[in-house]
Amino acid sequence: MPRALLVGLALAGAGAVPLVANNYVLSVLISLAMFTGLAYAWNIISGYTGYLSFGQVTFFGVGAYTAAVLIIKLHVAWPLAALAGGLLAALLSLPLGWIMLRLRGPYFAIGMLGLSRIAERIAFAWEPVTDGGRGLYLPPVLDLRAVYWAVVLVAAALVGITSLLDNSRFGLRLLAIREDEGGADNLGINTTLAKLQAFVLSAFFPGVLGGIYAWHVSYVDPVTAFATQIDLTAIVAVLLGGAGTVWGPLIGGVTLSVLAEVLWARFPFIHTALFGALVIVTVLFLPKGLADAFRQRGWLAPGRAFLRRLAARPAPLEAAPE
Amino acid sequence: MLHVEGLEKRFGGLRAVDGATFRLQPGVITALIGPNGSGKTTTFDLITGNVRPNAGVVRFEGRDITGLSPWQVARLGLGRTFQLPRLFGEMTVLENMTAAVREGTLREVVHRALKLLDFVGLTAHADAPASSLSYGQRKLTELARVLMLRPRLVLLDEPFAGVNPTLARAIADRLLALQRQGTTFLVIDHDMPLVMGLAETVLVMDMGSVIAAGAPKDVRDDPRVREAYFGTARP
Amino acid sequence: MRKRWYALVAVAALAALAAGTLSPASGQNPIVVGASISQTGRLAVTATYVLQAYQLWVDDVNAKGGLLGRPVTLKVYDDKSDPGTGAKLYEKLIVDDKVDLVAGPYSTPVSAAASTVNEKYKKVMVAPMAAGDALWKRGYRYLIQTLTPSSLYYIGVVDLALERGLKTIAFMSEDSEALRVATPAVADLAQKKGLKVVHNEYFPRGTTDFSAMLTRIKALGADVLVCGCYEPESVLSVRQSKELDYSPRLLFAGHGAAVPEFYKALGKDAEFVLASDHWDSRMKTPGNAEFVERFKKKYGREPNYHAAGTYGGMQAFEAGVRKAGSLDQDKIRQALGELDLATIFGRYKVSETGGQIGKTSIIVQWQGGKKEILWPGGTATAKAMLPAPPWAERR
Amino acid sequence: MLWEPVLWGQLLIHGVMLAGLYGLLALGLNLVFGVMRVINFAHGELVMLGAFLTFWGYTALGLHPLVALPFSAAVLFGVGWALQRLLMERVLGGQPMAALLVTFGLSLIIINVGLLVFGADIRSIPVVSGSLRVAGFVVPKARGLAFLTAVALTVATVAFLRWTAFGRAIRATAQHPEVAITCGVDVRRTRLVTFGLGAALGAAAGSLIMLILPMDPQSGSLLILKAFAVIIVGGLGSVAGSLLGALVLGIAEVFGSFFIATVFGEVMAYVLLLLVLLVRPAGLLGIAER
Repeated sequence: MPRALLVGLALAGAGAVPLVANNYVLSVLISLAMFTGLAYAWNIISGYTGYLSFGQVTFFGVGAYTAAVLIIKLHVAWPLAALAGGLLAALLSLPLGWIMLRLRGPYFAIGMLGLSRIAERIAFAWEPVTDGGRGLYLPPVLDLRAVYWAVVLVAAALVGITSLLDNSRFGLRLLAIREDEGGADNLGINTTLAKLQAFVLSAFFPGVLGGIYAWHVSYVDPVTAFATQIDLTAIVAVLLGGAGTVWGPLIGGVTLSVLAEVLWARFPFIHTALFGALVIVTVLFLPKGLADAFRQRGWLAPGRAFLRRLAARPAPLEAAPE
Repeated sequence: MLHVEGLEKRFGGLRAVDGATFRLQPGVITALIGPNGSGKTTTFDLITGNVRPNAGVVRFEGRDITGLSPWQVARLGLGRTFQLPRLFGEMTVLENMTAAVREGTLREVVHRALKLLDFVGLTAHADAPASSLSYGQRKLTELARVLMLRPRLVLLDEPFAGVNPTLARAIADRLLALQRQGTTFLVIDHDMPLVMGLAETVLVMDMGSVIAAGAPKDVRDDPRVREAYFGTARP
Repeated sequence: MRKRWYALVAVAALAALAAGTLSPASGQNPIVVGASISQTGRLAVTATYVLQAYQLWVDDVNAKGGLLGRPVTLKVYDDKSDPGTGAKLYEKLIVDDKVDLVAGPYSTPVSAAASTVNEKYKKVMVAPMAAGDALWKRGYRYLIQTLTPSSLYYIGVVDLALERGLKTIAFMSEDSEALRVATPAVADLAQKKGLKVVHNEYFPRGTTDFSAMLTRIKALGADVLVCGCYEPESVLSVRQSKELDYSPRLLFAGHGAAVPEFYKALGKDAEFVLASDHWDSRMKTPGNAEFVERFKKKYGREPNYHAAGTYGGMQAFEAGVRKAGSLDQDKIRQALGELDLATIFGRYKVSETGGQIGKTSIIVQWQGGKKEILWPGGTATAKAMLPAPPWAERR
Repeated sequence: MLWEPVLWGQLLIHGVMLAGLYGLLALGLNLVFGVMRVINFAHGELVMLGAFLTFWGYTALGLHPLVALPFSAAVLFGVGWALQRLLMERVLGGQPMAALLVTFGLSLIIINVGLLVFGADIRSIPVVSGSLRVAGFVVPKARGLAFLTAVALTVATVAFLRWTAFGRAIRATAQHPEVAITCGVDVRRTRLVTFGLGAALGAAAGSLIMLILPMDPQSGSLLILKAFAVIIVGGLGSVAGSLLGALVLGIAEVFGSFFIATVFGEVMAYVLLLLVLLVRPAGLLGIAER
């Protein structure tokens, strides 16, 4: 009960922000929520399933372009257009995932990076639809509140889905694949299917967020829609916070933006290097992320509690198995 | 139960498995023995779909399962363990047990997992990460985990290797208990006395094919087996 | 300890309150001009010219006694060459910093994103470096263009080619907003006047190897090569043409060929190459020579068109504010719409939408290490040296 | 007009000349992978560093790039050695992804350092220009020079691996690390030298590339993908495969740019990379291993 109350309060609080905040604060929060959402989406395929992707931005870009084209050419309402962006990204992720997920480890990571670069080039070359390097212009956004609510809704949905995932047999299957794909296969887990499901989830949400992004900045071009920087931020947020955990992406995302505001804003010229250093330091000294460190200090409850809760109920034990 | 015929696998020029043929009877523990490199583990891999054969047929309960994926084979009721236990290290023992189970409500699954953990004496470790277990405990966990799938046939790759004698005895007792309930086992191992005491039938592999099959005593006295093991046929 | 901490906060809060309420009353409160400039990222190098021109303009205005009797100051943030960041910063400039006037960023994409924010708050933005006609087809009102409209970038080339009886023309252009407008405009005009377009291809920004494309254009035997490109590609297109022994009779290498770095990079190979330019220090526009002098003195380098265009844009902005006589944005917008002005950059005159219609490009050629103006005819400083000799016949 | 044999021959020459550079570019990456089973994501940045050192030698000290090249290769050898000693040794043998991520972080740092030290401008070393006519074909002098030097360095490296004791130690470590240890190979030292050598070869490749194509501090990421494509097309760990992969990539890029569009010439590397990964993951000449 208090748990539901807490969630309700958090949502109400987040939803009420636009009533007091000005547009600058809102636009900062929009990008925070956007990157947190992207981090959560990345966490499903890379954190839980262990398939490190350097190219999920492909789906962000697809979503951005889909939404932009729908809004400009068919005058679709933007929330619907963003949703359609997510759906197309998810649809596209089926064949792409089926192919790419045959690759493992670094091959998958690099294959995805290559895929995102190809996607960028297609956006350049497919001029009748994308207007090439000229980019697409959308009508201006006069009210940031709706954008804010949309992004926060998506981010909250991702937290919710991750929480469900963390406490589900599906989540366990993904973790099993991460830990030992061959072993999981031999236990009857259809790894191809499970990976593909995770991949589609990790494509749908970036697609939606890409659509909202297009509307928010009211301009889409190949370089910004498929920027590696977008993936980079999500990756660093997840690694820092803790991959394969419910709260890791949020902790990482918030930490990262706090760092960005208080520290890096003063050193804009070494921004990228600080990012790189953060990756190395995290891998070397904090391989399980901040979430794990928080857990060890008792600030955060351990994840995947559902089995433990069930196991804790007294049950009559019989001597022999069924 | 299981019917293997003319199974063949080449790696480059090497014939790892070369026309292996055998049958398993239901409800029986069969041992698969043979010198190192005779193709025992590869035979397991061919049966469970981890490796595709170049020729030959595998039938499980009358059904042709040649070329199926490992997960399809597993879902038909044919489970296996590995020489080096392959647990999901970052997951707890209980999570390892439940991850692959599809039937039943979660509560039933957890209940069954706890019973099986009790059966192998690991109840106290249910919430421990698998990576924290000792080698023997991992072997037991892997055995319990494959039993969660309610397999009718289990292929065990060296379940006693690297396990202390007391624990080995305990594992053997569990296997016998399960056999009494109708589970069929095919066991690779080198611990001769233990295997001979456990198995009703013994298959001997050498150079990729099955060279002898029968009751333990008969097989032990077979000159071909002696030659395979010791290089010469002793009188 | 704890109490003292509270006291400190209270004092600070009071001070802030006092500063907030008192300072507007004091007449010397400056007019703040806000802008974001790409100080880092891929656009940073060129963007420094824009920033320096802004600073020079502020100095000059203050030396003249300020604007509307108040001194002018500049508030600048770094948009990291990223449109999203740019939009955020304009939001901050207008909402948080409450700047009085808004000046544009460098580059079209950032201007596009920023203009959306300004439109929302009805803040006039003079965007000196925004090109691309699409920006003024969105029904916006508060965005003012001062740069040459991209459809008029290269059209002079067609006349120059026809004068020498050349027959075929090939295009290779960077895939960008401005050049996607500029290139078809020339291609259409060329076709209409009887030049045959044999190749027309766009390449993404960052492309460095044009050898396959140039081999193709060479095989197609184009007399005229128009490279719609900026600094690195302008040099590369010429260098690689030479490497492949492709000698177009007229080689035009875009705006990028008009900068001094172009000649420095290519040396003698730059001879005979044509370029388009928004501006030239020898142009006889009012105050141009003085501007060049002051810029050189302050920054120790020659101003380029980015600097001159920015400065000229701010001259127009300044004239608009003076004409309006207040900081009321709608009055300023109206004044800017009515002005027809000669700035150091050239003529300033905008259409209904705020898009530039007064400014044209000039076409120059490198002759003996110097740029000579060829087109339009009235401002020419030398005769065109065309057709260019083949590479093999040059020393 | 576009289907004449002379033209095709011309394009083939362009492709082969690019291939020579790509082969050298990939050699260092492949060597490191062979010995350490780590894909060095920062290889492209090491290439860029080497190129800019040569550029610096050319502009600040007036050295001919071919004279500056050995120095920048030597410096990069030291850089590679140090990175292996200070960073890579900590992650080798652990989680395979940890090594990839560490090199990824490293690449970001080097890019940033490059931007700070060298600026964001695109630079090139145009010491040679113009072209030669060989049997009716045009051979750009700079490309020819870069190609010949790259081939010479590649041949020298292959000879080093084949015929010197240390080269044999490297190959032994690549093939069977355990066996190499029992045969008295100092595996740790071999790895240090290999990482250094990989970086030095990258520096040489970068310097030569800068003779014909300009670079900026962010060019490394494009180069690494080309190098990946080369070694994956040819087969990881196979030197002969690398050369074949380079040939395939060079020719595919030139023909793709010519007949389709330059936009796609540039992505040919990724297209080939994906195709080969999917159809024949071991590469054209590689040993099956994933």
